Amino acid sequence: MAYEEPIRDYDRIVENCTCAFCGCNCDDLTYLVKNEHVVGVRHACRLGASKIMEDMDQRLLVPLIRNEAGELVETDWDTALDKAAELIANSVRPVFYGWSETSIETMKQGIKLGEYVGAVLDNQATICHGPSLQAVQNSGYPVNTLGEVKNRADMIVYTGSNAMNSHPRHLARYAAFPRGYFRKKGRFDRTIVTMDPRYTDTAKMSDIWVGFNPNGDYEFYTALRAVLRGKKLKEDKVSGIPRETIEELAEAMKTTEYGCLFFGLGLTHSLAKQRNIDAGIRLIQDLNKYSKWNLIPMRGHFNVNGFNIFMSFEMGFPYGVDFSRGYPRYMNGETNTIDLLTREEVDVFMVIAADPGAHFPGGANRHLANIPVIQIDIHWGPSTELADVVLPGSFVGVEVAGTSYRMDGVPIYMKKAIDKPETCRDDEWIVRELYERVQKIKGEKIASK
Amino acid sequence: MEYILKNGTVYDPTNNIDGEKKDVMFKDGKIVDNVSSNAKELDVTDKIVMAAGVDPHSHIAGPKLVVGRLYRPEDSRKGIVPKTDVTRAETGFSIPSCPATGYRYSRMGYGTVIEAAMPPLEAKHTHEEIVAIPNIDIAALPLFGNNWFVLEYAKENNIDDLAALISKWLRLTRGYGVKIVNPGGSEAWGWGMNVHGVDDPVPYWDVTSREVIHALAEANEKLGLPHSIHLHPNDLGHPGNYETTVESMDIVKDVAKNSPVRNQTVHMTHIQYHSYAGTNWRDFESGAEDVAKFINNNDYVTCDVGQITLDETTTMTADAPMEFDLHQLNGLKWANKDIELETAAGIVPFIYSGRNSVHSVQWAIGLEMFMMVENPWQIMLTTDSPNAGPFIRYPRVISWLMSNKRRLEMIENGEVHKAVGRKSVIATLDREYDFNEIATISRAAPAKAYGFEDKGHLGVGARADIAVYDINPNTIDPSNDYEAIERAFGNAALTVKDGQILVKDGQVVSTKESQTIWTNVKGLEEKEAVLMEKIMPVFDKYYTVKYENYPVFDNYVPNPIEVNVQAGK
Amino acid sequence: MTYVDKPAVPNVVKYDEPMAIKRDKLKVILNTGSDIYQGACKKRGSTLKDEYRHVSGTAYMDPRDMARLDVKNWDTALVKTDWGEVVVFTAHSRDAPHEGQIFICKGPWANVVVSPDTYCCCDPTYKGVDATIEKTDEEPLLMADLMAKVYMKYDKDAEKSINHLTDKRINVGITKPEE
Amino acid sequence: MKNITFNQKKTSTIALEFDELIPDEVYTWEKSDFDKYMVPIGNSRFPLSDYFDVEVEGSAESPAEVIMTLNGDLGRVKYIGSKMTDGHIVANSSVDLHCGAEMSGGSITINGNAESYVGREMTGGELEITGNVKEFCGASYIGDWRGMTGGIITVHGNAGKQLGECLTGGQIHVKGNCDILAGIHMSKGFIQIDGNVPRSPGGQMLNGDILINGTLAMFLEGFDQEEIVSNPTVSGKQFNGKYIKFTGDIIRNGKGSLWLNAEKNRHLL
Repeated sequence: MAYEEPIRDYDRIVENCTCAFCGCNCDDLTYLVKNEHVVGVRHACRLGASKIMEDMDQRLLVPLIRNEAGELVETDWDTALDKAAELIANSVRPVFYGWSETSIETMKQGIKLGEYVGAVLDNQATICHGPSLQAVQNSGYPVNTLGEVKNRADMIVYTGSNAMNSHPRHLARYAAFPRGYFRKKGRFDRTIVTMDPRYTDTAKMSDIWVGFNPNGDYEFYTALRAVLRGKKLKEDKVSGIPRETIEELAEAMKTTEYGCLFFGLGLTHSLAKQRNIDAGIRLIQDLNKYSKWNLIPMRGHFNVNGFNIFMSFEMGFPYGVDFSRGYPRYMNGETNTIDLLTREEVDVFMVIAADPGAHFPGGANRHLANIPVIQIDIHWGPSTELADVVLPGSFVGVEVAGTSYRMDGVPIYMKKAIDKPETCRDDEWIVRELYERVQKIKGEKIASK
Repeated sequence: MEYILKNGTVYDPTNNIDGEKKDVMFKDGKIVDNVSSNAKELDVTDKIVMAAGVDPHSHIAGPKLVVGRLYRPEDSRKGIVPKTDVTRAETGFSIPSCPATGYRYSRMGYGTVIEAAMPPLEAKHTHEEIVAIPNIDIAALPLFGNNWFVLEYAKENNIDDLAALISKWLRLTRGYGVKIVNPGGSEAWGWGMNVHGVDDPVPYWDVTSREVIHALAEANEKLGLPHSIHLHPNDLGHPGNYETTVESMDIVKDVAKNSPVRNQTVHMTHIQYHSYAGTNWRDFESGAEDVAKFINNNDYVTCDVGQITLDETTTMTADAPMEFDLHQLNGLKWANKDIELETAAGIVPFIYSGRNSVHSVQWAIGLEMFMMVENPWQIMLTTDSPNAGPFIRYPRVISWLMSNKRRLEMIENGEVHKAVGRKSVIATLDREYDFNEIATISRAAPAKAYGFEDKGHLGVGARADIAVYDINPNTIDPSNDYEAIERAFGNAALTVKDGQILVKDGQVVSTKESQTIWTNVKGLEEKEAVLMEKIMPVFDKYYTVKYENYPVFDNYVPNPIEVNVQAGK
Repeated sequence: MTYVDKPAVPNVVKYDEPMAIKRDKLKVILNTGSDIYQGACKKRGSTLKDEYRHVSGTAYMDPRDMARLDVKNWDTALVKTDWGEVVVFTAHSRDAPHEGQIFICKGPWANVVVSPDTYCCCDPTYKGVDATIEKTDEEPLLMADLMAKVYMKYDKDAEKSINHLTDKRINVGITKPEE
Repeated sequence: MKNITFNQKKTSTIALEFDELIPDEVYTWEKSDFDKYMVPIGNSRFPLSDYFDVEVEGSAESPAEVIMTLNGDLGRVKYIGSKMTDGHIVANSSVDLHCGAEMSGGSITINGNAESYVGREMTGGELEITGNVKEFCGASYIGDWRGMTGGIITVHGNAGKQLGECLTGGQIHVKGNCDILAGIHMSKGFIQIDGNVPRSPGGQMLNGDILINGTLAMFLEGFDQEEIVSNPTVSGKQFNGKYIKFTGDIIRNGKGSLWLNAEKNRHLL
């Protein structure tokens, strides 16, 4: 890797900014700003830095509408908003998907619009930690804030999560390396365990790697819990892990002073889905009889937890909330984006601060080719290739301020560091405009009846 | 806009009005003593008029509420009401969604609610929810009892720094008063432990609950905050804990009150959970008598009850080790939330059933407290919502308090377990509350305890927070018509908040934005600055957020009611 | 160091697997997920560029599997599942050994071949999908071309029935395959 | 008796919700009532008559006297017979989600396959599916630890994942094969599976019985082999042949029983 000169050419610095990438929400970033552009970022990881110093080549700057020929053409805000509002107002089964990369303030407008038109509001949890939330609903939610881990934990388990790649500063800032109040020697005071079928980058820097078979998570956790209860395992190997290893691991987890389990998409995406996490949660509950254990889901986007929290306090359900009958409904497999798309029920799809084109399976995206898609985002991405109306938003945490919730539920007010491009608008403003325009169209409809 | 409520029967204990036929007038959101002829007249003949209710202890907003809602969709599904032209959709029974919380309090004629536990680190979250709740004024009490800085200063008995810390943190979190939950116990839970009794030292910190309570009470009085310390003592829900409770109250007896707006120096919360005798769940029985005796003899104590309502509910408290014990007991899904340097919380669904002897005795203990504490100004109506039951059950509790007949009926019909007869004396207590006493325990006394001078009464200058209930006090016999009492108190004929009519005949007819009440202590700015210099190195090292991102900014409190206090005056 | 041409991968000169039998096609388990190159490129917004094709449209393989298939770093291969087929690069996995498993970072390429079946748990099956991989001469498409070819949203002449995805409809209630 | 026959006129891609069209509601309805009725589709309501031609014959004094017959493609008709307390429904097609959910009495016959959540939280009555069912048959509402508490579900075909999740009573009989995680978290009741099961039946079960007549490929460590019983009686039903009895799931101190056909499961002995 080539050596890079430190950046010295900047006008001003902005301190204590919050990273708008993953669920770590590191709030100690320093932006180096030149000509109202972030030209350098201090303290951030590679992911955070690259997102904040975005690729301006692909920045969406003006509203676009798809023309007859199938090409996106520039238009003005009024036309684009009216077009989008009309699509929403006339829809029967609209889905508003996304929200995890925007602020709580935008969601407040979104829920107004969703409740008003009877839409389904869903966020990225539906394709990442949705099963975790279902498991939480089945088994409980023993969590802590990351500072507890930093100050107390002497054993840290990553399961189904490659933190070194997807949450690079997680180990450095919160879990493995920092020196905590009761862990003055930092990494040397802690045991790091990684459970993953692959020998990932996180596994490589752990003390123990447990490489169970793909799709063998549920059996493995069951065996671990059985051993905790004093059972002698029948099989020599469970899910590819030798009996003795499981016994040793159970003993180590029992005798630790404070443990924390971090779990990721490896568990939610494999065969037994929410039951893997269900078993993990129960494992933590069992362990608390002997020692102190907690867990935290490794949330991917900086505000994916925020949407779940926001929907829960507004409507009692965390995601996949269906307002179609005038009251909220939450039913897995019925009111979730992927199911609605694969069942081809959706008739208007609005995506805000998300990228289904990049993240939804083809079987779900295929329906997006049949229906109008409204996109509110900052970059031209795979979803733009499927979008009919494109509304350029702005970058929360850099160009606009807003509230977000960290993976452990700590709220952070992300401040504004630079001005947004002149032609862009705040997400909050766009959704409020849509709400007002939809109200007007619907009001006219009622009046004409 | 001017209004006149004509011919109601007014109960206003603060102003010694006990069931007088009287007009109540208000203008521009305040009670006035006369209005012009343009005033809009509302006829409330043969109806009860009270100040809007003040709930002294309820859990309605904050991180643990949201965990409850998030992980109990089966509870959210229970209270579903579709949206109307005025209201948004409601969900939830024991842990209603934010809009539902506001509407439901309004329907009961309540105007002010205290959110009883706010972890400072997540105070922004609590305030976001407060903004999402319509119709009621809300004050939130930040948690101090297990804060590392507090533990340290309490150990050193450093009251000056402690006072400056409280002053600073109330401003940082936009909090109202000092809440203490299981002092030392939640910190011990950081290692999976607990403390028992007031003299059990906290692991590592080597400070006792006694020292923490005393130091915080002293600091609280040094500042002269409008509310006293709000204490959830150690050993909640343990058989035999009444001794700890009495000791806890005794700790502050030498602390001199330093506030003209309230009478107490300690508020004991959900006292029902702390009035247990016996040594285990088998020989568990009521210890209400000793606790009530202490309260009757010491006017520096007030309490609220936390009455069991025998429902399926969700228990949630910052007393996290207790919640884990509860989970071990009932095996239902356990949620926990430890907050760095500050506190912890636990959540477990719980089914209180009249068929269970323990739950029934708990039910009796709460009622015993209501009966045995003689001065209604010292005891307040709560269910520690949602712990002992959701707040929508207040009308039912009122009906129990007003009807000895109903209580005996429940015991005789087997609606509660027969153990109630053996393990409590509730069947022998025939006291029945009158409407004036109900008005005291549900509005006047809580308002006084919190130092709300413009709430909880109908005197001139007070906020026009008014509840009208469709009961004719001259003809009704609450002892027999307990169902009518429950119905009326659950469906206010009118609820007025700051002069705006929110509820008519039990229906929400309009909504308004909630307001956040917080205490701004002035006069300690320099001491705070010195203290912060001491705190900052620790803060930077052990918190995971930057201090710059820690406070609750003004945009989270769009409608503040700022109570200014001059420190030490 | 924000922009990269390609992710850094181990460069194994010789795949020493004496027992390996050359095969045209391997049966593998497909996992998808994210890695740091993909994350950085995607969130920076550089999705139209060649970089994205390399960081996201690459099957990371165990070197022994590469030996069997006779592919080297940045050769191309065709991955097929019940849900579709897509051309990707091959590269030596940093997480090897994981014989019999391939890893494709999430993105438009992986989407074509993962299973949208949620089993009523809202989450598609992104991991543990049965797949085959074979060597090919075709180049992986750039993102925009891939989206156009796969979904054909604005291709008026396209008949949807010859969608690049297989015609297998899922979640329609009547398609539970007989065991 | 009142025969109400729904003949489909056209299908909808967005599902129709039939939660209001249950015998309890419609036993007094005449044809005109059905023609007036607006059926919920997405966020709106549309005339039922656009989608179904309804014929009404006879009259009924109570829901019990109603027979509703549904003909056509019901693949996008949700909540058929949901919350019904009495009466009969016959669906001559495959049905969509939540068929018979929360029903407490009466009977539903589905001549076809059923989507997920069939018989969710049912407390009584009978449900018969001639085809296959998908996930969460006889399950609980998400988050609730109390699932189906009564009634009988019979599936002639195969069943999907998480059959009888959190079962707290009643019986489920699957005549075909069953996917993973059958009877997870169950605390009472009886699941009988005549076909094969790949893995993990009875995970975290507390009580109740699961009987598998086919082959179980792999089971969980939380189960202990108790004994081999000849001709056992399980949940009041007599079975012929030898069965291996396991108890579990130990990880929750469960006392449930898992009965496996000894002939077909020698590999687990």
